[in-house]
Amino acid sequence: MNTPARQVPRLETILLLALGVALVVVLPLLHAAGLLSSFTLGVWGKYLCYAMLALSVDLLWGHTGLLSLGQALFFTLGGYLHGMYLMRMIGELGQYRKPIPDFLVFLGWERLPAFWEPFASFPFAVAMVFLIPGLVAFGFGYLAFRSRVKGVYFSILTQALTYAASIMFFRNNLLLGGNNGFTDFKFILGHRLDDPTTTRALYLASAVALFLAVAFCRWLRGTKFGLVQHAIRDGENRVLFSGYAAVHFKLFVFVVAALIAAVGGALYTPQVGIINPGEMQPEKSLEAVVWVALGGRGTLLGPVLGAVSVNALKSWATRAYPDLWLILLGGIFVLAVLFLPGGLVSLPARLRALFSRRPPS
Amino acid sequence: MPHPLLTVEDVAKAYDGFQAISNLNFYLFAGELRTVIGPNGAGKSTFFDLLTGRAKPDRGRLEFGTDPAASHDLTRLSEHEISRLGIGRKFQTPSVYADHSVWENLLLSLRGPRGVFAALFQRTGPADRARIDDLLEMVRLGDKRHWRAGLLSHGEKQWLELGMLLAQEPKVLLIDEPAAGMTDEETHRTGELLLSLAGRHSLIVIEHDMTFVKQIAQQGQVTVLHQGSVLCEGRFEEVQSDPKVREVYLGRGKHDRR
Amino acid sequence: MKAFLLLPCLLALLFATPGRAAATENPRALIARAATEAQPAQARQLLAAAVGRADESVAPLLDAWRRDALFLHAQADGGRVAVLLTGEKDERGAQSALRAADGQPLQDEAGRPVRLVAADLPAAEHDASLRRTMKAILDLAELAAVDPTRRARSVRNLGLAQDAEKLPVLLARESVESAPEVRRALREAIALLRLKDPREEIRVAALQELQAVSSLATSDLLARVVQEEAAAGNRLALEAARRAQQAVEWHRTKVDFAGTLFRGLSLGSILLVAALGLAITFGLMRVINMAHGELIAVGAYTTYLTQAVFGTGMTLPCFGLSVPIPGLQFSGAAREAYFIAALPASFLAAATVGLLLERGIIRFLYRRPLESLLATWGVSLVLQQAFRLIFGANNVQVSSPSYLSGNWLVGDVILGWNRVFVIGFALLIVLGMGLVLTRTSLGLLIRASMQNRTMAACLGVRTERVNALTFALGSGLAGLAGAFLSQIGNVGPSLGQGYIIDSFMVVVVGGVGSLGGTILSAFGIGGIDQVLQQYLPLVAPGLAWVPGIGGFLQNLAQDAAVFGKILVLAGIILFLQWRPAGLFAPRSRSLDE
Amino acid sequence: MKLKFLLASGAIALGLSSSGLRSAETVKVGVLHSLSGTMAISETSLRDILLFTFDEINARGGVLGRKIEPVVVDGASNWPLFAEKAKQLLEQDKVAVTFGCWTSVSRKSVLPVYERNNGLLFYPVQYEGEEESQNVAYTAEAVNQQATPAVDYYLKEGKKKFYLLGSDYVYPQTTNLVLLEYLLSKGVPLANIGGGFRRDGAGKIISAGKYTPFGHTDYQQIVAEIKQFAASGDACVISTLNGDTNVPFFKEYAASGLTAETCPVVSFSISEDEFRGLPADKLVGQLGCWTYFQSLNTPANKKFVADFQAWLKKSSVPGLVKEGRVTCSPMVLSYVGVYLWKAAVEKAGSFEVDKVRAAWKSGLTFDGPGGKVTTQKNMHLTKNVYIGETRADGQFKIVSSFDHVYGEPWLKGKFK
Repeated sequence: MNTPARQVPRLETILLLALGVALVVVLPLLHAAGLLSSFTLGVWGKYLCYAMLALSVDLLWGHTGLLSLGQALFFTLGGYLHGMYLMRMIGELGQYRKPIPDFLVFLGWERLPAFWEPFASFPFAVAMVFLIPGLVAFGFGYLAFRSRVKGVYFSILTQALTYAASIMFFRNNLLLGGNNGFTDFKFILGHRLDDPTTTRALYLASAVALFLAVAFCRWLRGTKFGLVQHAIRDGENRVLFSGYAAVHFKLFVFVVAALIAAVGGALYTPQVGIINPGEMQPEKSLEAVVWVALGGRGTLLGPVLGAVSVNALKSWATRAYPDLWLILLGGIFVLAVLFLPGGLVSLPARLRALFSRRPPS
Repeated sequence: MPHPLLTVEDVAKAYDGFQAISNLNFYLFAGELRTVIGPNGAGKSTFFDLLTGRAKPDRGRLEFGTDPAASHDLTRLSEHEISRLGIGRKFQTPSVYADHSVWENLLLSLRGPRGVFAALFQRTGPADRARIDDLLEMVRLGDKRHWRAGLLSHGEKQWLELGMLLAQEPKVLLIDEPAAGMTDEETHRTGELLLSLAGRHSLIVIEHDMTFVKQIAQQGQVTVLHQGSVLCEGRFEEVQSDPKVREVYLGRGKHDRR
Repeated sequence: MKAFLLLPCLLALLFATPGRAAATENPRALIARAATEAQPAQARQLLAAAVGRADESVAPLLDAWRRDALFLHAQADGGRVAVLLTGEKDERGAQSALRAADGQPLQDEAGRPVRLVAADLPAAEHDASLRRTMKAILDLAELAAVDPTRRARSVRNLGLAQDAEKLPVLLARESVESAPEVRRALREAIALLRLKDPREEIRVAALQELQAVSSLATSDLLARVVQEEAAAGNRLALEAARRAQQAVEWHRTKVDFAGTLFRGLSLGSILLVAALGLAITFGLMRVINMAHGELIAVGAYTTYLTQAVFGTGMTLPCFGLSVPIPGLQFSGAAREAYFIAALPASFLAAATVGLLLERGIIRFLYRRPLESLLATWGVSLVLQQAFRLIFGANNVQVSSPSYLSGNWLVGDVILGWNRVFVIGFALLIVLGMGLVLTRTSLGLLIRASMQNRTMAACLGVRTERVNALTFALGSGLAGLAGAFLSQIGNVGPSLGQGYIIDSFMVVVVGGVGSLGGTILSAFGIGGIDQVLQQYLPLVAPGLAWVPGIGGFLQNLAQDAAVFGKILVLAGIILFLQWRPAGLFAPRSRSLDE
Repeated sequence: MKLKFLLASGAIALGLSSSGLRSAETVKVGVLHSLSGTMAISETSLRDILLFTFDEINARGGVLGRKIEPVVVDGASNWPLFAEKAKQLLEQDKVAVTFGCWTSVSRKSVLPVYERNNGLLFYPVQYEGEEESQNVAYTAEAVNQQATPAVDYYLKEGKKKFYLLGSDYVYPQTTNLVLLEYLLSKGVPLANIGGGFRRDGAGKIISAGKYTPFGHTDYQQIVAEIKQFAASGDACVISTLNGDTNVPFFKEYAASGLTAETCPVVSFSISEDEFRGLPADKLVGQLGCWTYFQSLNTPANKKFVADFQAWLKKSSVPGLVKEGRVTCSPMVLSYVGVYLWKAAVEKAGSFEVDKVRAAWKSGLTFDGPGGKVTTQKNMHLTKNVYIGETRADGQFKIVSSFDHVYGEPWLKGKFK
């Protein structure tokens, strides 16, 4: 056992693979066979996008000790940039039957503003989904990490960032649809969005993207980078004296996390059919942090589990107990933080410990 | 006379009005083992902070390198850059990666490229493993290599941190109270280790324990810091008999206790 | 339009000063008759007849009419009579009725006083044009008011109406007026009326007068005069008008500047009041309490409850149970004193909630500050929904007592009493906090425990208790903030959300753990915000040069409230670049701080 | 163990797909409003009035002999969740019709879902127009049923200066652009329109008015500006501030000494329901403009109000607030919507959306609490418009009315 890499529990790897197979293969097959409705598959697609957001939060918070309260910003940016492509694909089927998006017609534009032009190209939009959130993360991260803003300060700063951005995006004059954002999408890559096949393809894309993101995080954890990352989480100053430029490592992780979130957002937009500034309001990022906390921070399965279970609970409770569901949700958070600091993933070990009366390993 | 490896000239540093270091002049030559003593608040830790980039001096010159034409201005470099130059530091309270295993602590400290991409793609080769095994043996933690470092005893952590320092293969080792929390036997062994490093490396050791100082200062010089500047410098015996030193430091009775 | 109505009344007014009343019908009686009139046109005519003849005594009558408190009582003969209801309500809710026409008690055939129930009676109708006529009556009646401020206001209104017919009235008034502020208003009004004069030299003189007075109200008129005189080619008058205009604009600049200072101060105070509690819980105790906003809301809701208890009571929809809250049935000044009682009540209520929060949750999380953030966020969700279930999803109505709802006008700068009060209040609690922390043994214990819990515990301090008390203190301050914010903003389930980010910003910029920093940063942020709101639109045209996004920035700067907020946030991010730990950072030499 | 958790959470989510038993005697009707989150403040009342209406109709035998079975879901003020819930209502519960949404963005978010599934949504809240979907029945006030009548009233009152103030989102921006065109067409010079303008590169005005962010709490500067604007005494304010921001605005307004006499404010987002949280005594005389007021003195309205109050007393809906309830325009438009849908279904003899829509377009009328309404071919409603002045008790006193105003969603560029 001379392996230098961090010990990744074998059970977790098996579970991850099983989960991957279930999500990437089984669900789409069930749908193709008509055993699963498009609605359900679509909802699961949404959950998986949220899971990517949760994963990006965990990569920062669970693994690097950077509690970002602004991850939803990158998620939403990804959603917006892909949304711009989808808006262009509406063509002349909007309310005004004009070749430019409705809100632009309304604001008195007759021609498309220049920055909208290239978004008719899918590859360009995809490139932007990576580029813009990446650049924003790089710029902000550079400033923040360089001046050693850390801990709570970093959290509150990221919150300020996403808050400022949401105010900005609420404005009509940004030419990005104001508070209504983008909606009424019709086509993606020439396929109708309401087609069950498209639903399945989008779901599949989300599942695969999530699987790849998890696999990437899993790989990262096995490298020396993963060691440094955890070292930064546990004692950043010590890392400096070992000769590692913590700024660079943090910046890299921050940008990568932003990209994962952005891809999640980009896949989210066509599946829910709307993207608007409400998605980048500070509480959305907080929610994502809570998913991670509930699922189990610092693990790979935790964020996925947390995102899916909280959102499934939300889907169910908003219908079953509309009055009480916030109390339910809030109560669960409090209890989880108090009594289950390891999150849901630590529950089996805890239970086992409880029954065998041995301390958990 | 050779050019010193570390040149500290006319350095001052104040914290919120408290003058931690004032008019400090200090030279360290290659291969030297220098012991620094001084009462609490004499500015010993601040001195290390300045050398490692953790604090920036208000004024003065801090230079590293024996070639004056190619020496490095330490005041312009940040902690990790100074570390990469080959100035390693061991902290007063043992500072290890508590959540990592002993093995991983050493792996992280091994001399080698420190960049982001190196960390991503660099594999641990057999040479690295052998080096870590050697270090483990040296610090006597071979059988605890898979332990979480946080679970080690205080003394073991001190050893591990020494091991990590050595893994970096620095040119200069700054060692802050290595013997704290160790048994007499361990302290003695530490002293021997430090003596064996002298020559190949340059060392500055801060220490309170006079027995230990006496052990490691056999050949080298002792510097006494007082109120942020050098009170006197010389061989252990000279310093011990210096009336100024007796007055400010030894007079406090610390000498008598041991 | 009103001129022809006024003509016959003008001379009457000149002699209508007390003691020389001479008219066919008492104005009160005219008004009372108008109130009973079903046809709006008739009513208007009757009312118009009272214009200029009324004295101060009609003001309460017209005011009651406007507030739907002038009632119509159907008499036995089928006619209707306008009545006012006064005095204590009896068990039926009836009050004694006074005839509007003469203020005498209404009697039935038997000569007994009649008591009536307000809810059973129709209120006298009024529409906008009737109200305008009422205003004209009041304006002229006000000229004879005892209070000079009211006289001045009525003079100004007459001037702005630019009704040349009223010039003699004003001139007559000027000859007897002695109060300086009214004389100033008269100068302005007379000059305004003289602008209608056909002779240029009179107009020029009037314009010079306006230049000397430089009142903001004349700004639009002057702009129009400049246009008219330019069109007519009157060089002298145009020149004078331009100069008067410049004087007004210069005055406006000064008013804007002073106003911005005051508004910055008041916004800073609000930020400070909202953030002070957080400065204790977050700054001193390092608990990231995301439920801080909800503690503010607890204070605001307590104020609401206190208001109800001092008034007529109410029924709470508490979880669908309809819980009645009895009221003390106070009225008048006693009722308005509710706010004074609400201050300690909201402090205690929020402190209690804070205490429960600390004992129930936070004490387990002192070593895990970031997790205290999550748990308290959960608490904040629970509390918000609890507010909805207890008080209903709607905002609730908290009315400001009269001593908080007026304003001083100092040289055209509005100083709202609520704002002045909040500034004073902020200073008071800062002072109080300072005294508590530095002069009391509790303060000593707090400072000791917050600096080093373990050490304090070793020295025999009961840190558990100090923690709980400190948290309760911080929460109580949040509650106090809530009582205040209820006078300025809305009181609803999501009240706290509006202040939480701002509060954190204030504390972080000030430097966690530094009360002085919090104060400085609150006023700094408040001041910068107001300066941006005031002056951004002015610099907007100057932003056009920025390549690519010039037009965008120009438009953005027009929305000063939005852009100002963004700029303040961006400014904070940059500021923390310069001082990563805030204005006053506590310095630590340990490696892992 | 971990697997079990996965399965459990999966089961929760998949469990959504099992729809309840369908009964032949009932027809499922969706209710899609926010019962939690920021919009619960307004939307909860709409849920209540809908449940009341269903009970009223069911008591009289239902629709086409079938009882209405409401499926109430919570959009939680979360727009993607609105889309999900809409999909669920249509694809799983197979509701015949949905009554719901308040904000424009929630409507925009569910619109594609209704168009794709050919569902029918009844939308009851004043909105900015510029939309005409075949799958939405807009019982809401269009801009010309609210904003332009208010301007007409002000012009009649002799107002010469207009200050435009709103929250920074689509409805106020749109309304103010329409109003700008309208005011200019009425001969009001640009200099008399306050709040500022934004122009594009060519100098064309693309936005008019003063805007504040959501949840803005500090109106000192803006009120000071209005005070200067109104110094000449012939100005008024047209406010499209939404929700919570009205409270700090009006408190500041009153504290600065501005009143309805010196400078009246007409607000398009304050109905009787919102009024419950406002300092009513400070607002006496300010204006509202809606197609219904609770104070309407007609037998139909009195009965409606009394019936609703009686229903509130005896109803056992969880979370229902029974105290101090009022009725307001969005509530009545929800109520009217249900009856119009019932009429359309009965005329069509079917619950099928296409037939119901055809029946709607044929011109149905209904005598509601706010007077007679008539359905139009463009899916909007012709209705009466009332202008009311607020009273100290939180009710409106009607000062002017316009009968049978045609609902016109496309107003941009109409008044040139």
